[in-house]
This record gives sequence, C-alpha cells and structure tokens, in this order.
Amino acid sequence: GCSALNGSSSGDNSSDSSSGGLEKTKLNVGILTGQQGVSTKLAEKYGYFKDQGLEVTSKMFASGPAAYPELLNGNMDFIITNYISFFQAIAQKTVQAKIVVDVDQLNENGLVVIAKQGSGIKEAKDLVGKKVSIHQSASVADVLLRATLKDHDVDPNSVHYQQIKFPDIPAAIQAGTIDAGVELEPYITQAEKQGAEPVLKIVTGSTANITAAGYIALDSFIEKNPKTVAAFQRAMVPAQKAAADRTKLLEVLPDLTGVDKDTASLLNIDTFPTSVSASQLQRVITVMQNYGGLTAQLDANQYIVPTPQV
Amino acid sequence: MPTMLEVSGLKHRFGGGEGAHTAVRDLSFTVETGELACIVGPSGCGKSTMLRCIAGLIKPTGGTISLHGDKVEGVPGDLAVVFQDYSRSLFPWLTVAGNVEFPLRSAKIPRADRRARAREALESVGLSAAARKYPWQLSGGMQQRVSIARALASRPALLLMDEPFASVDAQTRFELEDLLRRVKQQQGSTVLLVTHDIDESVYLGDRVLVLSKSPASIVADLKVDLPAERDQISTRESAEFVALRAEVARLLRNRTDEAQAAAEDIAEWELSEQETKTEERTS
Amino acid sequence: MPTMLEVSGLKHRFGGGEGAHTAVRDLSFTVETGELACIVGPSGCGKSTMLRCIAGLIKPTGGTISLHGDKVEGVPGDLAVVFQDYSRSLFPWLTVAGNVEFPLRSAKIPRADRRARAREALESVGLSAAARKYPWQLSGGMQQRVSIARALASRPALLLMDEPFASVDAQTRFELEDLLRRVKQQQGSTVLLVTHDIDESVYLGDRVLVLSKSPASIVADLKVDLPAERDQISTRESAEFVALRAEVARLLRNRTDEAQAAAEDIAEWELSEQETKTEERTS
Amino acid sequence: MRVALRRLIGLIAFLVLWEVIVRVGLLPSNVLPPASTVLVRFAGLFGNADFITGAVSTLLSWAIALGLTVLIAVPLGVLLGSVRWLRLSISPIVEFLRPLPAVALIPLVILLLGSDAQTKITLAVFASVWPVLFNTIYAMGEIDRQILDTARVYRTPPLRQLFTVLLPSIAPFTMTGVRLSASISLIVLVTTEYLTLGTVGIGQFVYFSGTTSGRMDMVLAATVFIGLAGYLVNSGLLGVQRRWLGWAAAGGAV
Amino acid sequence: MTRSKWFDFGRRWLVFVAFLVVWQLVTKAVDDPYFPPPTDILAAAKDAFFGNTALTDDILPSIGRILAGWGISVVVGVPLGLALGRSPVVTDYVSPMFFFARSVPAALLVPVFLVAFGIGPRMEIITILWGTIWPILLNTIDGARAVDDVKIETVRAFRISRADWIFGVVLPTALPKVFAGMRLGLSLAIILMVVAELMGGSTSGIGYQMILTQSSFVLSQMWAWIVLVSLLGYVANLLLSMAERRALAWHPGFQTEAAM
Ligand SMILES: Nc1ncnc2c1ncn2[C@@H]1O[C@H](COP(=O)(O)OP(=O)(O)OP(=O)(O)O)[C@@H](O)[C@H]1O
Ligand SMILES: Nc1ncnc2c1ncn2[C@@H]1O[C@H](COP(=O)(O)OP(=O)(O)OP(=O)(O)O)[C@@H](O)[C@H]1O
Ligand SMILES: [Mg+2]
Ligand SMILES: [Mg+2]
Repeated sequence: GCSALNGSSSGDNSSDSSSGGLEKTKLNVGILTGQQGVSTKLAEKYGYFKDQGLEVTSKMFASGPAAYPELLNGNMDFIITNYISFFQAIAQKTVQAKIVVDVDQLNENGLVVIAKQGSGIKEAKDLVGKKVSIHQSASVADVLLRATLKDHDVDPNSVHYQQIKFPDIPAAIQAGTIDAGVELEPYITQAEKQGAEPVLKIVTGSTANITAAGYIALDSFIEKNPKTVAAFQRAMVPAQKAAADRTKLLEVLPDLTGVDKDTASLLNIDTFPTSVSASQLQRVITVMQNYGGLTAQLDANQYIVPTPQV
Repeated sequence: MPTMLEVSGLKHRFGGGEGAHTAVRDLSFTVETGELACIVGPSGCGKSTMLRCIAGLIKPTGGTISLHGDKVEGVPGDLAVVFQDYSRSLFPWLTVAGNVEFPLRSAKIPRADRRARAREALESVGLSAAARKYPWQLSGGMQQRVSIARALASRPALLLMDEPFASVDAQTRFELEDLLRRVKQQQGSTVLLVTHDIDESVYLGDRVLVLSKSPASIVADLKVDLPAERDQISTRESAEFVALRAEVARLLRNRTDEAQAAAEDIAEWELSEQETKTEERTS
Repeated sequence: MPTMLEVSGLKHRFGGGEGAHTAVRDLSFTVETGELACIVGPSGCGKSTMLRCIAGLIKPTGGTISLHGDKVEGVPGDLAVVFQDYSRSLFPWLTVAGNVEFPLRSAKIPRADRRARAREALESVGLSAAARKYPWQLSGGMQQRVSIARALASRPALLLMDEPFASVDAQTRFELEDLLRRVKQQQGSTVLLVTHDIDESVYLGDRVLVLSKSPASIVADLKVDLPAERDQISTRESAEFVALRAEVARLLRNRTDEAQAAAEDIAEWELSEQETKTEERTS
Repeated sequence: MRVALRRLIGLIAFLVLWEVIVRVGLLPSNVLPPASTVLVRFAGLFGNADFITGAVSTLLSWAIALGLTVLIAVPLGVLLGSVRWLRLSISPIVEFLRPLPAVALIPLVILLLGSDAQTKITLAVFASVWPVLFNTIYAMGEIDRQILDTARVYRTPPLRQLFTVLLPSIAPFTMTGVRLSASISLIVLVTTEYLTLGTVGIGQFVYFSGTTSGRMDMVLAATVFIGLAGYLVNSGLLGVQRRWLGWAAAGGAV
Repeated sequence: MTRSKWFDFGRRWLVFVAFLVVWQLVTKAVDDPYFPPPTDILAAAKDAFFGNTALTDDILPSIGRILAGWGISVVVGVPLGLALGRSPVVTDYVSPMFFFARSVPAALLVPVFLVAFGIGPRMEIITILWGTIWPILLNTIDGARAVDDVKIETVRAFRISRADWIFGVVLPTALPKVFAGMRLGLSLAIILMVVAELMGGSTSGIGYQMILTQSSFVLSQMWAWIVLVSLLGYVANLLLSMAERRALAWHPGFQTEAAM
C-alpha cells in the first residue's frame, strides 16, 4: 500500500463489487511491452472493460516467463505470454492454463533479419558462418529463424547464434559485434535510421502469419470464473479491432515502447486477431516440435477457451 | 585477617604440541584481606600470566584460585586491573575522563557521583588538566596514570597492578606509591602488584613474593616488617628496609644464576617452601 | 670530539587554536660524537616529543636540529630508535628474528650477515630462545628487549632510546646497561636515552640533561665525571656517583616544586642557562 | 577546501577524458554519447515526471533496503563474530547462499512476494547483507584483545560491552561494509527494475526512455543520476564516519 | 585432525544436513513447480551436467571467466588499494570517479561494453571486473589506512625501504581486510558472471543455462544450475579461506576457519 514505492498508478484491488453476475470484476492483468500490449491499453482507454462490467488494472512485464510467477501466485488473473513460452511451460507442467485471447499475429515485416547496408547478406545461405543474434535461445526469433533457414535448405546449425537483446541489436550490428540479427518493431525502424536494412523475412512460407502471443489464465481460475473469463474475452474483441487502427494504436504505443511519435508512425504493424484459433496454435506447436526442442505431443484444442460470440 | 586470595598449584601452559610454553609452574600462596603483596621476578617469568589467571582472563591449565574461599571461574566481581600494556588498555574513542568513568558506569553509579570520583582519581594522579583529552594526546607516563586512575576510581576490593609505575618519573612514582598505600589503608583493598624495582617492592609491600625464572614458581615469600605508615625518606633509610632490599636482590640474583646452572633439573625444584635454605646460600 | 647533534631553540606545539598544547619550549643543547646523553624529566614534560623531533618524525614548530652540522629535514640516515610504546612498534606478523632483521633487509645487508647480526643482537638481550616466536607470544619485558635488539642490530651512528629498560627486571636491566655502554664504546655510537631512573641516568650517561616540567626546557646539563669503564657495584658505590645522583634528584624535585609555585609566570623562565643558580637553591 | 578542489579537478579530468574518447571516435556516439550531451540530458531529467516518480520510488526503496541490511547484518555479524560454534555451524549454509545470483532468483521471489517493490527490496537486501556481515565478522576478529580484556575485567555488562566497546571497535570496518552495501543495493534495485519492468523505478524508466528507443544519452543521463546518488550517500556516510569515528586510523577516503 | 576439530566438522555438517531435510520436506509439502525438492534437483543435475558437453561448454568457461575477472580485480585492486590507502592526495583526485562508478549498474552499461569489447569472454570479464573491483579496492584502502602511528614512526625511523614498507608493513596490516574484500568480490564475480551471460550475447555458460532453463520452464534443471553456482561459491570460498589461514597464521586475535 505504499504509493510512492510502487508509483502512483497501482490501484486497490481488495473490494469486490458484484455486478452483472460476474464472479470477479476487479482484474489484474499482465501485459508485455510493444505492440502486444496495445489492445489492453486501448481497452482501458476506451472503456471496453467497463462496458463488460470489469475493472482492469494492467501491469507490464519484461517478458512472458517473468509474469508466470505472478499468475501462479494469484496476483495476476490473466497474463500475456508468447506461445513459445506457454507451450514450454505446458510441456514442463509448470502451469495448467489455457489461452483465452489471441492477441498478436506476426506479419512478414514485423520480425525480420536485419544487417548493415552493404553487408553482402541478402538471403538465407549468406548467414552461414555468420554471427546472428536471436534475442534469446528458444525464443520466437530463434525458432522462426531456424524454420526459415530449413525452408531455404540451409542447415540451421551452420549459423553462430548470439543472444543479444532486441534493443541492443542495432548498435551491435553497427559496431560489427554481430553480422545480423532477428529484429522486431519498433527496433527495425530505429535500426534503419542507423544504417541497417532488412535482409531476410522469417515470417513467411511455412511460418507466414504465425500467431505469437496471447492472454492465458489458469485452469482453476477459468473453472471458477467462467462468466468473468467470457466478459474479458468479449471486451478484448473491440480492443483488438481498435489496435489494428494505426491512429488509435499510435495513441498508446509510445507509452509501451518509449519510441517517439515520429518513429511510431513508421512502424510495421502486426495483425490483431479477434478470436482464438486452434489450427493457428497447432502451427506454433509444430514449429516448436521441429525447431524449438519441444518433444511433447500437444493438442492445441485442449489449451484454448473459445471466444464467445458477441 | 581473613584470607582474600588463595592460589594453589597454579600452572599455565600456552599453546599445545611443539610450540607449547609453560609460563607458570606450580605456584601456591595466599594473600590476606587488606594486604599489599608485591611480586618480583625476572622478565618473562610468568608474572603477567599469573595476574591474568587471577583476574579470570585466562583459564589456567592447572591448579585453583579462590577468592574469599570461592573458586574463581570467569572474572570475579569487585576487581580492578592496571595492565602492563596500558596504552592498549585505554579506549581510544573515550576521553581521559570517559576512560576513568567507564567502569563506574557499568557499576551503575549515579552520574554526579561518577563525575566526582573520576575527578578525584585524576587529581590524585596529577592529571586534572588532561581530563578532556584523548589518550593518544597524552605522553606514555600520562596514559599509564590514566589507567591507574581508572583502577582507583572503581574502588575495588582486589586490585591487580602490572608494573603500574614503569613509565613515570621518580618524583611522581614516589607520590603514586604513597597514594597507593594510603588508598589501600583507607579502603581496605587487597593489592597484588608486579614491579621490577626492588626498592619499590619493599617500600610498598606488606609482603614480597620472589618468583623464579620461567616457568615461574615461588622462590621466597618475605614478610615486610616495616611500619604501616611509611615515609619516602625515613623508611628507605631504615635498617630493616636496607636489609630487606638486599635480601630480595640477593634472592633474585641467586635464583637467576642458579637457574642457569641447573636449567636441566628444573623439575626437581621445590622452592616455595625452601626459603630458609635459600637464604643461607647467599653469594 | 666533533659535534654530532646540535639542538637549538627547539619548540613544539601540538594542535592549534584552543586545544593547542606546547610540549617543548626553547630547548638548546649539543651532543658530541660518541657521547651517551641521558635525559631525565617529569612525566609528560616533552621528552618523547623531543626525541621524535630529533628523529625527524615530527617537524618542530620552531628551532633547528643539526646532525654533523646538517640541518635535519626528514629522517636522518643511520639512526635507530627504541620507542616508549615498544609493543606497538613491533610487527605482529613477523617473528622476533624477523622483527630484528627487518631494518637490515631495507639496508640491503646480505642475508647471511643479517641472520648473524640478528642472532647476535638477540643473544645479547637474552632472547636467543625466543627468536622464532611472535611478539604477542612474549612478555612485556621480552618485547621491549626485542625492540632494543632491533635497534642494536642496525648498528646506528645515532641511537635514540625512550625509556628502553622500563619493563625489565633489575638484574636484566644491569646487564642491558652494561651492554649498551659496551656497544657504544665499541661502535662509537652516539646515544640519547630517556629514563626515569635517576641512578641509571648517572650510571649510564656521559652527560645528564635534566628537563623542566611541561613545556620542556633544560634545567641542567651535568657532565658525569665517572670513568668510561663502569661497574655495577663499584661505580654505584663511588662518591662521585652518589653526589651526582643526589644532585639530579634535587634538581628534579626542585624544578617540580618551583614549577607548581610559579606556574603562572612560566613564560619568564630562562632556565637553560641558569644551572648555577639552580644548584645553589637546593632544598 | 583543497580536498574539494582536488576532487573537482579529478571529476573534470574524467569528464574531459570521456568527451575526448567519443569525439576522437574511439566509440560511436550513439553507443557512448559525449559527456556534454549526457550532462544536458541529465539536467533535463528533473523536468520529466516519469523520471521523478521512478527516482522517488528507487531512492525510497534504497533507504529501506539499506536500513534493513544494517538491521540484519550488524547484529548477525556481531553474533557470528563472537560465538564461534554458531559461526562454524552456520557457515556452510551461509557459504551456499552467498553466491546465489539475485537475477536468477527474481522469478522465485516474485512467486513468493509478488512483483511490487517488496521484491526488489528483498533482492537488494539479500545481495547487500554480505558486505556488512562479512566486514563485521572480520572486524570482530580484529578487535584488540587488550581492549576486550579491559572491558571484561571491569565487568562491563554484555549489553553495555556491545555498545561501548564492540561497536566502537568494529564501527570503522563495518562502515566500509555499509558503504559497499549502499552501492550494491542500489545496483540490484535498478537492475531488478530494468530486468522485470514490474515496478516503477529508475531501471524501468531507463528501459522505456533509453533502451527501447535506442537513446543511450538517456540511459547514461539516468546512469549519471544513479552514480551521483551513490556518490552523495557515500559522502554522507563518510562524513558520519569522520565525525564519529575520527579517533580510528582507519576510515576510508573512498 | 584433533577430536574437537572432528566435533566441529560433524556439527557444522549436521546443521547443513538438517537444512537439506527441512528443504526436502517443505518443498514436498508445497509441491510448487518453482520449488522442486532437492531429490528432483539431484536427478535434474544428472541430466544437465553428465553425458553431454556441459562441463567443457558451460561450466569450465564460466569458471574461467569468474577467475579471470576476479583475478584481475585482485591483481589491480590490491596494489592500487594499498597505494591509494597510503596517499590521501591521489585519493582525493580519483575518489569522485570511484564513488560514482561504484554505484553504476553493470547491466546498464552492457550495451556500451558490448560495442567496446565485442561479444565473448573479454566483455564478460570486463563486466565481472566492473563489479568485483570495488569491494577489493575499498577494503584494501581501508586496511592500508589502518597502520597504527607507532608502526609508521618505526618504519620511518629505521628508513625501511619503500618496497618493505608496502609489502612488509602495509600489506600485512591490510591483509585481513583484503581477504574480506576478496571473499566479497568472489561471490560478486559469480553473480556478475550470470548477469554478463544473461545480457552479453553468450550462448553457453552456467549463467546462460540458468536463464535458458528458467525461461523455458525446465525448473528443476534451473535449480540444478543454481545449486551448482552455490557449490562453486562454496568451493571457491573454501580455497580462499585456506589461503587466508596460511597468510594470517600470525594473527593473534583472528580465528579464520576453513568452512570444510
Ligand atoms: N599527539 C599529541 N597531540 C596533542 N598533545 C600531545 C600529543 N602527543 C603528546 N602530547 C602532549 O605533549 C606533552 C609531552 O608529551 P611527551 O610524550 O613528549 O612527554 P614525555 O616527556 O615523553 O612523558 P613520559 O615520560 O610520560 O613519556 C604531553 O603533555 C602530552 O599531553
Ligand atoms: N599468548 C602467549 N602465547 C605463548 N606464550 C606466551 C603468551 N603470553 C606469554 N607467553 C610466554 O609466557 C611467559 C611468561 O609471560 P608473562 O607475560 O607472564 O611474563 P612476565 O613475568 O609478565 O614478564 P615481564 O616482566 O617481561 O612482563 C613468557 O616466556 C612468554 O613468552
Ligand atoms: Mg609482564
Ligand atoms: Mg615519553
């Protein structure tokens, strides 16, 4: 309860006002930085949660895995996570949870390999023997790059993978620390200003439009609060639609990424789906099985809560 | 007079194994309440070790020490010590007055009383002017006097002093000697004092204990038959004084020479009871 | 004999402002090469401060010190000091032998030579057996002797000793006194020695400097007209010895009494030149 | 005053060296912006509401963490320093705990305590307890025995002995530990904020207004603030040390 | 070993075993994936460390980096600390930078380090150096200042050479504190190894594995790596305290005991 310590934004979540027959109206959700947090912010801003009788407080996390402890200990009701983390957690039986909202689908310009202009790297086979950053081992970038290399008949193990975080990649490329890196927005746009260019698409072919991140909730929570979950899913539908609108997106994106408005207006924007699709998620599982070291046989249908019809 | 202190069969060995060193070997003596016993003995013979054992600072490896008939375990109550290494026994973060008051504060003596006693003690050692200085601002002899003042201020029943006047000038030394006897008389304290000054041991003491070379044992236990009231000039000129100091000197010299000659059969000495024999064999 | 040391108008004041303390006030004297000068004076009068100034350890606030005619700035070469606070001047991480050898190492004396000198010095102070012990394993008197051995081993041209025999027994003290005179004679060292023992000052010294109460100035500068070869028994019994020690004692007592009486007009004392007058006014 | 002048000269030399390194082109200016730019940004920070909120939270957490550290580590150090069997019995556990990296513990602590300020404070305390604890234990071993004997001989009651003999004796070295801990806990706080983004703080501010927008000048401006805060607190602690522990030969300049 | 030493040995490990048992019981009872019981961790350790290249790819390189970073800190920090401890004037010039740099989190400077030193051991060693030098330097400075006045005067009076003064007097005086600093530095080195491997682009190492297993939720293996780090710290500390016991054998008031 110390507002100076935690910043003034954190709300009080103790009392429960019962409205509209919902089991729980005050929700805490964990979101990620960048485009994946946009729809939630818009839902807060435009009152989509309120429309459903929900009072939502969102909190930012640096990465999917960082938020899991807060989901597990009950401080968070829903968290956004990338699906790679999610299925790994499922496979390791770290959580029993389901996807309730599919938040973010990649498009081919939103996650690409970049390199210095004139570096000579133009296609997949040029990466052989090069130092390429994949942000973090077993991340989306890692798995998709390997898949793309395989699609181009390049041995995924012939590349020297480096773990440099997305924000640090442009400088590292410029200084010659690495030859190339898988980069996402808004850093692609920034890197282009510093003399880098996209050289290889990795969200294409077998990985085209692959879905990347979504809201999950614990099975126990879903069982106990079915109406709340449904209300949350309903609130997120207009939110996702709003996120696809660049002007609205630009209203909240700077807060989520720290980029200025000018850069933000140049960004490549992802796709924001309005329903959970088992077949989309099954593609993620397949890619992970092929390139991400996932050995378990998972059926995506068991891990979703279908979106209710509005 | 009741017995204040009883030391019997005291032994102490430092360390173990090869580096072991026996500092004190089979010391036995008693000191009556109100007595002032001086201890003389060669450097390194074990005098300080003995005092530390009596103060309960080190646990002797053998023998017992009793105070008022109770065996000493740990530091006994109502005791004060003037350490040989006086400069390190003063607390550098306290002023001179603070150092003198230190034991009084532990004894829960009211503030005003404490002040008065500290002032008085410092005055008696001639350091009133230095009360608000820190120990490192004092000369060696002044530090030593602070440590004497601290011991006196706590008005102990038993006072152990390890070469307390080693660093003060002759004049001050005389004054402090007289002060000590006066304080002892007035407060009925029992005093055990180590000194290297043979004259001092006779002038000050009611008894003089002469120790052998290391490991210490008792060579002689001499009663000093001088009047209780002593005077720096007349006492020192008296025939008894001159005779006694000559005897102490002889005993010390003797023991030292003999010790060198008979270093091998140290184990056979049974000296504490053989004073008479020793006295006959003067050089 | 050439002049070894010349002190003229030496003054030293500790601190500044209100807490300032003048320890030494206008000291002037000279010491010839090969002379052994003893310094006596009341506790806290400024003897150690004076030695520190001569050793170049503190910069006096006034006056000059010359060695062989050169003004002393910083620590002069070929000097050794026995500090009053001997226990702190030994290095606890070095053995006794290590402590004695330490200055020799810096003087780049070859290892074997170093060893030999250290062994010899320790033997002469009676500590051969303790060579491999650490200082904290020694008694106070033994530590003091280690510090004497260290000074002797470095065979200095000028030796400053601050109450070097304060913690050793009478017998050892006699031996060390004789040792010191012997060493001085053999090596031609100049020695400045502070002592509180009046007998010692006369027995040891070629000169005795008597200092006043704080702030120190010179009360008397007595030439000791005893033969260079001295003997603990016969010398001490000689008429000159007895007369001289009585005079030193008188001078000291006198100064102290007068100091108390005339504490106010301290500033007016011009004592260093007034020895004769002082001598007439004996009590 | 001379001292202040020397420090100023040292500081200016450092800034000039920094400026030169960048101007000469040893490091690209978008990675290491010149000192002048960073100082301008630094001045600008105080007009930034997000930064102020973050700084208040971080500094407050810092004070709490440091207070807790001292409250835990000093008594524990005195206890372990004086009770040999306890020290021997506990040392295996202590030695296993000590190298645990705070960053790897983040999820575990979040699970137990949530991701608000208590997590970063806990991690900061965990990391900064050791310098104080160890320096205190070492200081206990270094107390002059003669001093302890004196206290014992005058039957100083244990509690009084603690406050009037032990604490003054160990204070100079314990204080060194506290000053080390002060910087370590600040580092852990900011790093935790930076890595988790879960709580408001300078670390979070740096991430959003520096890292994600490739603005190294902002990162370094905030870094200057952190360094300055460390400097000021260290100087304050030093002042305390000089004022109250002036009698001790030890007592740092750094 | 004497009887009492065996007794000490037994007692301290008894406490440790008790700690393990409590840990096992509590984690079993709580049954949380983030807190696996020690038995599970042991099983995971077998998978993680044996039958693959973990030793040569991860463990040894990380140990090498720790030793290099910490070693440089000692080699630079101790002499520098001794020098600064004895020369207040020089200290005045550099102290602002020290005050300042000490509080700067290495994590924030990783991008600068990355560009300046590239990916790899050099950058990681610098990061470790950045964090470990302070406790060593600061403790050494404090230790060097603790030479008491009488010893300083002794050294001056006997014209002890500069080398003997530094190595024969200042260093031994400072030594207990230097050891305290080295111990602190060692545990910080291990922590910074993890930070460096987390942020510095490496693709192997103990820290890398720790973070990888954590982010892919192989939590019992993550714990295995954590325990390995503990063990490393423990062993390093053990070796250091053995060295310390030798170096401080002269110290009267000091009972340094090897942790065993
Ligand atoms: N560091 C210091 N700061 C302030 N005053 C000091 C300092 N050192 C000594 N004094 C003062 O200077 C005077 C002379 O001290 P010094 O040590 O020279 O006396 P001394 O003649 O050697 O006495 P003693 O025979 O007791 O050793 C004393 O009054 C003492 O209080
Ligand atoms: N801590 C110790 N460890 C080992 N030996 C010690 C220790 N303390 C003293 N000794 C030895 O015990 C013997 C007696 O020491 P002690 O200090 O009792 O002598 P002393 O009679 O007081 O001598 P002095 O008159 O020189 O002070 C000495 O030989 C000394 O070497
Ligand atoms: Mg003794
Ligand atoms: Mg003196």
